[in-house]
Amino acid sequence: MKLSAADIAQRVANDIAGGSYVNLGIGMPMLVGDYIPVDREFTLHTENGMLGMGPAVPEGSEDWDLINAGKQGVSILPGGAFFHHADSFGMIRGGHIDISILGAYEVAANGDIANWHIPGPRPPAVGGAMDLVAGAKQVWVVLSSHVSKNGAPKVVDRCTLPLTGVGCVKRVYSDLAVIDITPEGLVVVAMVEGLGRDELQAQTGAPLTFAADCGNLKAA
Amino acid sequence: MKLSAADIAQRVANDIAGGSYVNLGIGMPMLVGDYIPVDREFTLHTENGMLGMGPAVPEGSEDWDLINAGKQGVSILPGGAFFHHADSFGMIRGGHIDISILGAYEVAANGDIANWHIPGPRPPAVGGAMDLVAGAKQVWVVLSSHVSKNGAPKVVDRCTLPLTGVGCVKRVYSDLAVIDITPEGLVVVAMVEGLGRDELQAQTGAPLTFAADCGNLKAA
Amino acid sequence: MIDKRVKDMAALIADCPDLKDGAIILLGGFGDAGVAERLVEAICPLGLRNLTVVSNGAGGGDYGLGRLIKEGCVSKLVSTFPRSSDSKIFEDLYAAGEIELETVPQGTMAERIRAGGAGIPAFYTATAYGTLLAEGKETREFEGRQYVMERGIKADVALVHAAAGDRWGNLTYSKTARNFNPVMATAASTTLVEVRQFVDMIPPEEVITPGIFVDRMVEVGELT
Amino acid sequence: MIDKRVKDMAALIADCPDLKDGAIILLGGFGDAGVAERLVEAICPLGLRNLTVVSNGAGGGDYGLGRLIKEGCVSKLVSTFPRSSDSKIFEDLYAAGEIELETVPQGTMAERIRAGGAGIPAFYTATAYGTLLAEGKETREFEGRQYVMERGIKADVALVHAAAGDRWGNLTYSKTARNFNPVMATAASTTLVEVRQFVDMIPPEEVITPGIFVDRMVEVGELT
Repeated sequence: MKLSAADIAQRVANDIAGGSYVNLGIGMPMLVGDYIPVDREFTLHTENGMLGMGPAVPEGSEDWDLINAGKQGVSILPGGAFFHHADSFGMIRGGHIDISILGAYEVAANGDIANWHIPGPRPPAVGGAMDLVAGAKQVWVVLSSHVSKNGAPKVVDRCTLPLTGVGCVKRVYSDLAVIDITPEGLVVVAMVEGLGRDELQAQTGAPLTFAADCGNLKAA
Repeated sequence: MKLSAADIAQRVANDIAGGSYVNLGIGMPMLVGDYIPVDREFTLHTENGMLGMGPAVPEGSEDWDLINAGKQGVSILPGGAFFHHADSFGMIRGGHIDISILGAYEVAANGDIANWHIPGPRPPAVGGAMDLVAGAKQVWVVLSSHVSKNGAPKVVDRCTLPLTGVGCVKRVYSDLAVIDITPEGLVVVAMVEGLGRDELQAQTGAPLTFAADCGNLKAA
Repeated sequence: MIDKRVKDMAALIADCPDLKDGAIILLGGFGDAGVAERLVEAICPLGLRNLTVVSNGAGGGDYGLGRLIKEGCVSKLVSTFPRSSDSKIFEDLYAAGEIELETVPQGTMAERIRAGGAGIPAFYTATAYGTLLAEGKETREFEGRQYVMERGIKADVALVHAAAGDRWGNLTYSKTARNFNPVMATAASTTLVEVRQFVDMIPPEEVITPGIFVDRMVEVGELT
Repeated sequence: MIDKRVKDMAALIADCPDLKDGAIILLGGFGDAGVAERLVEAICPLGLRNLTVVSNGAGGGDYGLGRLIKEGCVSKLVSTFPRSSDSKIFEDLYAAGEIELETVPQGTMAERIRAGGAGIPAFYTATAYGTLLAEGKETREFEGRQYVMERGIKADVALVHAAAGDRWGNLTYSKTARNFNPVMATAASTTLVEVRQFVDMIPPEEVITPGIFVDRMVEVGELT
């Protein structure tokens, strides 16, 4: 039993307090925007210069002046605002974004994250990832799968890939669990129903402890 | 024979190239704005957040949202713009203001200027003077009188009062002369008709040389 | 629903732990333009102590900042031009050594606040190099020119005056009443705003201060 | 009379000594939004060499920046994300070691340009501390946190894309096509602008880039 990407996105969206300012990274984090609970209003920030980002628009009806950081055509909601790049990253660096939600190759028990670069022949490209992890009040990581394709843990003791930031991740959402990164190490706050604690530990590269009120995650 | 404040302001205004961006300090420099030649358009900047500053408005018809750095009610000309203080001083510090025109207590042959503070019991108040002298492309000083009330030169070898900036003044306009401050020292480029070179030197605290084409200044 | 509008001053300053003794307060405005004086008046009765106020001027008369100083709430003023025809209250306390003053060049003050809001702990500027106001500060040469290191300013509370605000907290300003306000709005834990008029929605291209920087705001009407 | 409008691209780039071999060029835009591609196309035939281009991306296809790179004009790219589905020209040159790349975090790049335009030679940021992109850079602790010193970027030429411009050079932008453009406009000796539409006058409260930052501009019409 594992969570789908949609399940994870829904859980993440549910954990965001109303009124929050949230930046969604390119890829799976974007999906969170589709699951905003109807009883809550929170504001999506896109680092290319907009607050109040609305849903992606259907193919063919894009306004290419109105895109998100992933260069998709999107919309703007009432109450939104446009601003330039220095102001946009002033918001990020200055700690005004409540939550930055990103994907990652690796997240470590000390809060380090590696999500920008796998050494190789292609030119290194970082975008806004390093600014977001260093600047947002909270950094949450979403992992579509708890382990890599070859079974290696993505939640590790120490990252082996080039870092995006040090000691900055507060929480990890995967298809198996929700894990807080605390000064005392990894604390599981929820895990999928039916999974054994030892099974989760076996797929995780650093020691886990379990919150007293550790909850169940159910696939939809 | 000495120039009036109006004469000085007119001469200064005449020396400003069309298209320039100019900041006028509080007090006598403001007068320059009244003598913009009709064949030229240049843009006045006021550091409290406006380009395209127009004339002061008559007493009683001020809009107190629309003031200059001296807190007088002014107007805005077509083509003007409003912006906040950090952007305004970014323009200054970043070298985008062509000419900053200020008054001074003392100007030295090395380009130092003292215009902000006379030690005493009142609290020191600097405003934007230090930013303007450090940031503008050119700093011009206007002196309503070449010497102080007790006859002491205001153009000196070294300033004795607390400095506003070091090595930044390019040109001095007084009621007696126009003097360039060059790496080789003070060069008189114009002086009032009928004044002897030795008389001007006697009222100046540092050695003068005279430009080959040193011109005449006539009181209106 | 996001709604940063509150009905009155009492609601604006209620439950605001950043309004505390020893707080650093940013107060917008330049001359009489864009000063959140009605907010300052609302704060005076709290009787706070040891406030540091960052403001272009020292206030005038015994209204607004003048009153806050007079009532002994302020132990330090960070200011570019702390005197005016009407700043006797501050000047007397200063002369008596009863209030601390940090005089800062105007552009350096604006940039220090902007830096505080943008997560920049320090930067270099040529302003004030070689002057009294750079004494004791680190200097450094870049490309043959000397610069002074200045620190960002982060505050507990910003008091902002705006022309219009919508429920999301987006703001616009009026003419040169903009001045320090948008910069200060970015640099405080809590940003409180007096707006002349609540509006339904500020068009997104015209927003000067995005709502992300605003905590609460109260409508004060057009000034007379 | 101040009038920064010129009639065509030839007039825009004529008599521009900053367009020279070895120049540092700022190119606005993010993705396909707000890229002054028509200006880049006009510059390609000049056959400049050893340009350093500062741009969020590396261009796509063989139009605009892609073409400038393909024609051998660019020796160094300063970029946050120098690859896309369509950036083969740059990537091949990079793999062959024929073009230098400085990868910069996006916010650090924006702030470095803003600093260059605002007379700030250097500042500190927590971004990239402890990563590859901070290697060799000075670090420093402020209040218990580690920061990296970054330098301002000043350029010879900025190439800006705007929505509307008036004769004084005031500009507005369209939605997220604003991006780097207003920041870059401040940081070059010469700022050249392609605007979609000349207008009589932009209202002073709505100006995003004041004309002080603009040297010349050409009308390119609405994009299709």
